[in-house]
Amino acid sequence: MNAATLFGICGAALAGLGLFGLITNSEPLRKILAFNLLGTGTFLIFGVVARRGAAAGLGGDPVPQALVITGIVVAFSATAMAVVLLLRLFEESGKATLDPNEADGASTAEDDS
Amino acid sequence: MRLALDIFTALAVAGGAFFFLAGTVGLLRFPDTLTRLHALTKADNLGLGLVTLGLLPLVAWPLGALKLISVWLFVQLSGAIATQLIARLVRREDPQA
Amino acid sequence: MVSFLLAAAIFILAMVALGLFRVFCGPTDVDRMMAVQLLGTGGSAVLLLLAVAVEIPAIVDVALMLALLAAFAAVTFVTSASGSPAAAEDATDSR
Amino acid sequence: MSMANAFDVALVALLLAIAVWVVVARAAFSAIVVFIAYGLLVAIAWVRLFAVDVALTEAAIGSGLTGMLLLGAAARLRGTTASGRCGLTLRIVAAMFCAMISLGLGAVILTPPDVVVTLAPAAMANLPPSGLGNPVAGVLFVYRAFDTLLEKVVLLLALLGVWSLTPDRLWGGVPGPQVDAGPDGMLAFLAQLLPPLGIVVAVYMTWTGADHPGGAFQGGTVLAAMWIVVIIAGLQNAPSIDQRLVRFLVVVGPAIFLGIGLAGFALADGFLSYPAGYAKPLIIVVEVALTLSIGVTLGLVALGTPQRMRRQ
Repeated sequence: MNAATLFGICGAALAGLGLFGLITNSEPLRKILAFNLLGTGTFLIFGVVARRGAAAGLGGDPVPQALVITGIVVAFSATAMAVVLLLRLFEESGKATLDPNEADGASTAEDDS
Repeated sequence: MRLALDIFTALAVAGGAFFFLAGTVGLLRFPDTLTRLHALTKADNLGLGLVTLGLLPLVAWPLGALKLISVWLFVQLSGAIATQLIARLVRREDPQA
Repeated sequence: MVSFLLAAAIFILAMVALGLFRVFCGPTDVDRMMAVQLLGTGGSAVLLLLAVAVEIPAIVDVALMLALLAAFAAVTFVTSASGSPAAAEDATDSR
Repeated sequence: MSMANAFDVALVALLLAIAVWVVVARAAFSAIVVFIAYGLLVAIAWVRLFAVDVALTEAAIGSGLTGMLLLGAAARLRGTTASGRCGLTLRIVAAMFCAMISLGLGAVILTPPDVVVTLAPAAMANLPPSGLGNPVAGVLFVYRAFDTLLEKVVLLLALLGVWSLTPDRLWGGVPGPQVDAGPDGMLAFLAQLLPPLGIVVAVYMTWTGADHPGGAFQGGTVLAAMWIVVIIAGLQNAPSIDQRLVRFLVVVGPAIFLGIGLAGFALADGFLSYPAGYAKPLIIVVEVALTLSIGVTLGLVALGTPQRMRRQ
């Protein structure tokens, strides 16, 4: 098994783990964290695409690599947005929960997915 | 000459790896946070220094070597101060520590 | 030489991994924060060894970044854990 | 099994173990601390995939800034959130669903396409006219410059989004923590020592990005990190968000990029193309302006909404 395949499988497992955390953790901050895990897993899979496209004397295809860089920045923007929404929710309601029984905070952290 | 330098690299890198081992043993065996912090930062910084020293003959002179050394100095600097900050936090949370 | 350097990198990575598990089990968040310090030094060593082994000098820059951001993470940790920067300085006099 | 392979196996095992830790850790705060360590390890994984540019970005943004953002949020939310989990049935169903997703992705990875699709030759063919030596920078500023421009707009939108959540009474106020530390002490010492070095690293990253891995993102992120260190150490207040200088700095990079892109209609082949012979200087101008803008924007995004009004 070569390095690219290995990291690809790692990325697939990370994406699954992140998704699991996103679904099962009820705490919004943990959801954001899991969303970032999901993101790195996906990026790693994309990195494998880049590595397999190695040609023209390069270690990897630069186009997917550039897209992953863009993706990391966008994931950061989404994370920042979600965190600020969560903090505002906390300031307004005194609670940081997405449970509609506890507070009416419809779908705050889901905005990032 | 080549052989001598290779032996130097091997010895220095092996020495560096040994200090990483020492740091980890300290981390695993020491009883409380402050002593673990002590083991971690001192041994590992020395390990990194030896690894850097060992790699010097293998990189481009002089800029590559300069960058290698600056990485080590950087870790020294930031590591020393960051560890101080962390240790003070421990002291503040638990004055008995 | 290349396999020797890679073997050293694996060894250091294993040491970092062992340390990480001790640190993550640690009773307080401070213990966990040591993991970042551990990766700052250990990760830099691994990256330097890799840079020479696979002959991509630019990897040294990643080590530089790691060293810089380990300190950054420690600073944000200390200030957010203690509430305010002034509080972080309180312990200075107690020696 | 070769040494390189053994290294990869060890790294992947470590990554997966830490990721499990992040998901199952009991307290949010420790999960975030572990996540920062995880991000640094992912950077090493990117190095193994021969994507040094991505490794730099991941180390800087993915681990550094994201970690700082989440740590700050966790500290403010501490004790307010019960770390509840959903019921066992839902967890089992979710685990099966996620395992299926992982298996599906893994199957795709394990069955490589018969024809390897790659844009590397096309990207390399575009490289010489630009005068750049780093193929990733070439893709970002020449081949797919439109994506890069839009990504800057996304960053600006994120900043607008963050600011738009400011309560009315604090509009135009100062973001970031209240500064009440003295000019001496360990933290202030670090905040005086680190930024000069960090700025040198940032300039180096931006400059070297033309020919080697690095570039405006990485440089800008280091700038943002150094700025934040100075602010949280209490050496300097964050600027209030209604200052003209702040708004100018945030916009200047994308504006210059867009301006040069539009000038391409008149002077070159079209939108975002550079006149022959002037590509490299123009790209450097864009990169420098973008580094500044990215630094300020990332810093402001990470600092969040205004917390208080400026002292009169």
